[in-house]
Amino acid sequence: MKTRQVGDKESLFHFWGRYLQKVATGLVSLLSGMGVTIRYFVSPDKIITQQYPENRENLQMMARFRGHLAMIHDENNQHRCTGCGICEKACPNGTISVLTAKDLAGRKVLGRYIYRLSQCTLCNLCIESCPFGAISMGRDFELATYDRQQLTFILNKTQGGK
Amino acid sequence: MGVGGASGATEQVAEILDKFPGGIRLVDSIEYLVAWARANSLWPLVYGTACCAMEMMSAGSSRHDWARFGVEVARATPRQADLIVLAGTIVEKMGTNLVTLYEQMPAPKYVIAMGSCAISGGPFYYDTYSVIKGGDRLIPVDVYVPGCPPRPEALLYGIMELQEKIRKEGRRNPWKVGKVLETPFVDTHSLAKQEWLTQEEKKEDEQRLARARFKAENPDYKPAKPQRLAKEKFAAMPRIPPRKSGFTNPSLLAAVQRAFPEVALFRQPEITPATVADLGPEYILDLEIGPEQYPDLVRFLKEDQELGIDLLLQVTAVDWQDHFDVLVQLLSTRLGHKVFLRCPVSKEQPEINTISDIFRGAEWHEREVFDLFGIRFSGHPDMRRIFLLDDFPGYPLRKDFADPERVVKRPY
Amino acid sequence: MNQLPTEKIFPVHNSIGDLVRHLLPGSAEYVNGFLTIASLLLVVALLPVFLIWLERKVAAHFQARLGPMRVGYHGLLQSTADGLKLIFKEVLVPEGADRFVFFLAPILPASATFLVMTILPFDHHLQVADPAGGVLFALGISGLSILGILLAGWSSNNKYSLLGAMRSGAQMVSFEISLALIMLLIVMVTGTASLREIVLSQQGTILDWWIFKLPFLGFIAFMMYMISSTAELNRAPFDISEAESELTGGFATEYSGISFAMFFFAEFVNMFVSAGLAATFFLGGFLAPQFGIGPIDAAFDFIPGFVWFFCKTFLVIFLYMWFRWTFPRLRIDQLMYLEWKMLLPANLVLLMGAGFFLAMGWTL
Amino acid sequence: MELQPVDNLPEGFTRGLNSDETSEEYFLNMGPQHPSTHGVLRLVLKLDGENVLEVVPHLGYVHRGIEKLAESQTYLQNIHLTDRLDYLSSHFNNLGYCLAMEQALDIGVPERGEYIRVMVCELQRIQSHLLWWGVTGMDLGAISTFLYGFKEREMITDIFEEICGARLTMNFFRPGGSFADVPDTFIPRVKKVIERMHVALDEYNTLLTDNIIFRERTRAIGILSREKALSYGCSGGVLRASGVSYDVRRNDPYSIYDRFDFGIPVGSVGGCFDRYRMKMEEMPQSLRILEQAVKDFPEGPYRSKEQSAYRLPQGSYYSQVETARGLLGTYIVAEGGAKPYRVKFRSPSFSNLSTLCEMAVGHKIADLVTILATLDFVVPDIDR
Repeated sequence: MKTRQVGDKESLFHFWGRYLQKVATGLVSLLSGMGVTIRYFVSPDKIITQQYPENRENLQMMARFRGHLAMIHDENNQHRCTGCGICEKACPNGTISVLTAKDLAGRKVLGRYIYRLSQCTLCNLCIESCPFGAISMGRDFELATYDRQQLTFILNKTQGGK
Repeated sequence: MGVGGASGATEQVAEILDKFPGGIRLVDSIEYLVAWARANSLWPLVYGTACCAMEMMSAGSSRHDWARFGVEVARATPRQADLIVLAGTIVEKMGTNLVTLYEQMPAPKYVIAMGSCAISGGPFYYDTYSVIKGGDRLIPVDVYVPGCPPRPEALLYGIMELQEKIRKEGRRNPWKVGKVLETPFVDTHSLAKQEWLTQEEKKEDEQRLARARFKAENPDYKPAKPQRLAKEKFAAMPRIPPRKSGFTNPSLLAAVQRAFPEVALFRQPEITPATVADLGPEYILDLEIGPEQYPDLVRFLKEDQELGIDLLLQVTAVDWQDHFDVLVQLLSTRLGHKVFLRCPVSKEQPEINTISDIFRGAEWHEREVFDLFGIRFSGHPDMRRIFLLDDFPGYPLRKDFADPERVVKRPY
Repeated sequence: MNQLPTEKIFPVHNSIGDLVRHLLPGSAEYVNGFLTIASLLLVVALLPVFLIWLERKVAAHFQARLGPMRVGYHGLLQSTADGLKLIFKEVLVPEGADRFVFFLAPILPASATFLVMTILPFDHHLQVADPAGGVLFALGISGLSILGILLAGWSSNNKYSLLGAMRSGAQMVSFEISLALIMLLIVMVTGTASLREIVLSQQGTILDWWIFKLPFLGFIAFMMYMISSTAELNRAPFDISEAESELTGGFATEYSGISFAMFFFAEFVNMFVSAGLAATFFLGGFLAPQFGIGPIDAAFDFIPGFVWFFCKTFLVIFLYMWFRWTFPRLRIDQLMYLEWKMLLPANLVLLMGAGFFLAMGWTL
Repeated sequence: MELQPVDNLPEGFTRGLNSDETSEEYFLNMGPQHPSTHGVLRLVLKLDGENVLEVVPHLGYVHRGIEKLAESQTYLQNIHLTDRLDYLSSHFNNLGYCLAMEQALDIGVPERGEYIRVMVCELQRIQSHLLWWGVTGMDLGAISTFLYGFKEREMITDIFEEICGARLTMNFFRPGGSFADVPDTFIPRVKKVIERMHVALDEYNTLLTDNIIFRERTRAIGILSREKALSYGCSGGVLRASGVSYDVRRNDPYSIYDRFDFGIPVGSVGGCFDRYRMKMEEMPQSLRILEQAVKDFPEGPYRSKEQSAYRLPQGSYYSQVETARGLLGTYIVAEGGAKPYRVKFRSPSFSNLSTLCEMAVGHKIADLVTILATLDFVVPDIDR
């Protein structure tokens, strides 16, 4: 569309020609736009909504999804954490408190592993830094609560060592 | 039911109606209906400060579609919204606005704290001077959705939790404005450690007896050695320095020295094109100049056609404890080379003249340096703080900045 | 006993009419009047609830999602939940607002649309009133909703709502002109201003509908009617009065609870009314589409008239929704340019064309 | 027209109010919570009716002090902070920071690691452009474009969730590569995204780009001349729209971008439509890069030797990355300890937004919204 300099005399015929041409192209662009949306309207197979509460059974999180921190326990509730505290140092937000105790043999063992999900940013640095592979990312996401205190978990079920 | 403030009235209504034969059942059915209506038509306010807002938007998008829950008509005005999702970090300057927004919303209003920032300050828990550690220190929060950012499904689960809470409302527990958290902001991490240590001390003496007995029974007990995770070993790779375009450092230095003989190189005692050459192609020329010649050098770098430096990257500062360094970083879009320029400023009288008349973009950068370092730029058209409130005590990015009331030091 | 106009509406009314006439011989006139108004009020109450649900479902399917699903089957109870919640919301009046005008404003659009509903010809005899100047009545009353929006904007003491009201005032007044000219064209061609006669003038095959009758003027008139009525409704590409992204809430920024619900419902009833007028003028109101092929025509004739009226109206409503969920918004000066420099001259040319046909005496 | 200086002008305004019979000026606060300010940016406008006379942006409503926080965390812990800078291009921020660390510690990246970096970054660019396109359409009134944009964006978010477990704040790159290898479903998913994106881009162009209402709304609005763009330090789509062909991927190549051939769209007038066109033409170029990368995706290690503690030697290091919004510079001053002495992020949106006062004067409020949409800024990236 040639850009018109202000003031140059344009014959009425040119003006109407440009005017109708603009109306025509405008209408064609509007109709083709409507064509796109009607295609979505008439083809319900293009709907991509995953109905969350209804599809709860077969809703599978990805393998590496980072929902919250969890401590790996084998069948008789033993975990591999030795209370070394490397993950506590690696965490940028002070989310993890590794509280150690002495077991009968006088060895430093894990007493309580406090994990504050309210502060955790799920950055995965603790898991990468753990030399014993004791912690991993749990994959459930339904963790909403009514009060803040319920977001502080104690991850280890039993005290380490004997 | 009834407006939060007028809960007294609902009790009177309840007594009157209870005497009628069908009264209780009538009131209960109305309560159930209204609670059902409120639960199923939560209109969220268009409010989102940071990353969680993106997940809130994708919760509203086609794949997760919170319109299925009746949470669709996201209203921009607080008057027509009855749910505010705190999606993102709440900063002190935004706090007052958030409270006014909450007060502008009509009575039965609900708040979802989404993401670690809104629950407890999350990644900005330690060492930040401007973040409010948790939304419930400002407005009462109904549901906390943890995550950083939480998945859209997690937000939908939070909304369903909120709907459960609303359905239980009625005469017995009418909607009331919730409580705001008043407990002073304290470092929970070191608090938990002290608590545990005191608890350990108490158990220490009888623990020692048990340990002595155990050592007596099996003296040669060898604790099992924890086996370490076998981590994948990778070979160290030599780094291929990327190809640099534009003038090489020696030629740049020569060009600058011709016009400004007493220009110096930062932390390089003697400056000859030869020594600069062996600093390698990746080294970006880091000039140092006195405050009086500083604007002229910047003007020279910009006007000199042959050098072709035309883009101002940024103006920033570094606090070296005894003095400041104001840095200007320039770039040539035509040729691709970069030049850094720094000018020392004394701590007692932090004053330097502005270059916003040469590069218009420097205006905001200099306001930011003034805001965070306290270095004034004489001749600046609008010398005001850019990020913080005007009455903020002190300049945060200085090394000696301490504000115990706002900042919690990182314990480790 | 001559048939009371309202008694022709439904046979069932006749039995009610006989019962009433038997019990209170003198008062048949008023009871039947009350019955029609009550049934029309019922329609006006149910319509927005259904239309809001329809809009949200149609919008959802346009955007490849599902829309309300969990509140009743496929979200059918969603708009009742919205309405009930809005009723029980705390009503806030901003400080410094003019209380009386603040609460008067939502009433005007609702009552304006209800008044125009009374003259819509749903069926041969299903029409509350059929004034001779039906078209003029519709035009005049629709001016009332402009007043409502202006009052709302001015009285809520908020710069955003004032801006929204000024914009919508300019927009609706100027598009009123092109709406009037198109209606003038229809009145000129049909020779009568009563809606019922306009519909009856389109009897015969589908080609006798005004959209197809005039060689191609009818289709252009229909398109221009759609453009100007969309602007009249503050919808779709012309929703600059409550532009979500510029003026947050537009003229209704300060309204919460029941007063906002009235604006919200009036907007949807208004949409039904202007779609009904479009069906009456261009698509042959309650007349069944006749194609000239025996068995189909007979089958279509069997379906009662008001079903056809509702089908055509919902077709036009679907068009409105289609516009809304496809086009970006126009700016205020582009809107004025569209009306004064494009629609107005086109209307006048159209009128000249129709006049030319009439003057030449071609059979219309 | 003489101006009566009003004494209590809101801060930042220079010219006084002028209320005579021709014009009736007033101040309007487009507050921190507004649908079209993409987050919490507050604009105070001086209006005469609908025309904008002066715009004063107020920043800092999401200033979290990331640079102060970065000084008290170790280098590795800062990587996850960079995600929260410009959360729509978190891979770019991580990459910028890791490049600076690699320059300091002289860490190399294996072939496969470089390919993963390029592919993941280009996917992030498309993902960010899709959200930008949707929000631009919504700001201009076409609400369905927002939902269409997100439809394709979810496909890319799934890829990111599969490789690193997070949808938005990835924290995927480490100095020397990434913290985990991409699963073998990565390449098929990328292929699916490529062919779906070609179809989707045609739909988007018919829906918005060719739409005459959109063309009228963005034609000759917010013109930014070449000199002004350079003087304000703009970068990315805003700079290229004004005719300066500068793209870090080609003018100052990092990683292995010099192996791929892709075009850099350059505008002419520098108006809103040019900025829009820049981003719309960048997406097919990113798809071209992805196609070439998928063709010869190598096997082998995905990262180089992981050091136990990253202690950068004394000195200052600077790296540049072309994010979806422009040039992100990461400047680290190290004093040899485990924690950086000073970290400065040169954010593209900060300089791009500073041109708003120049461009918006004389337009209507609706045009201001269009300018804000095509400037494509992210507020936490401005406030840091």
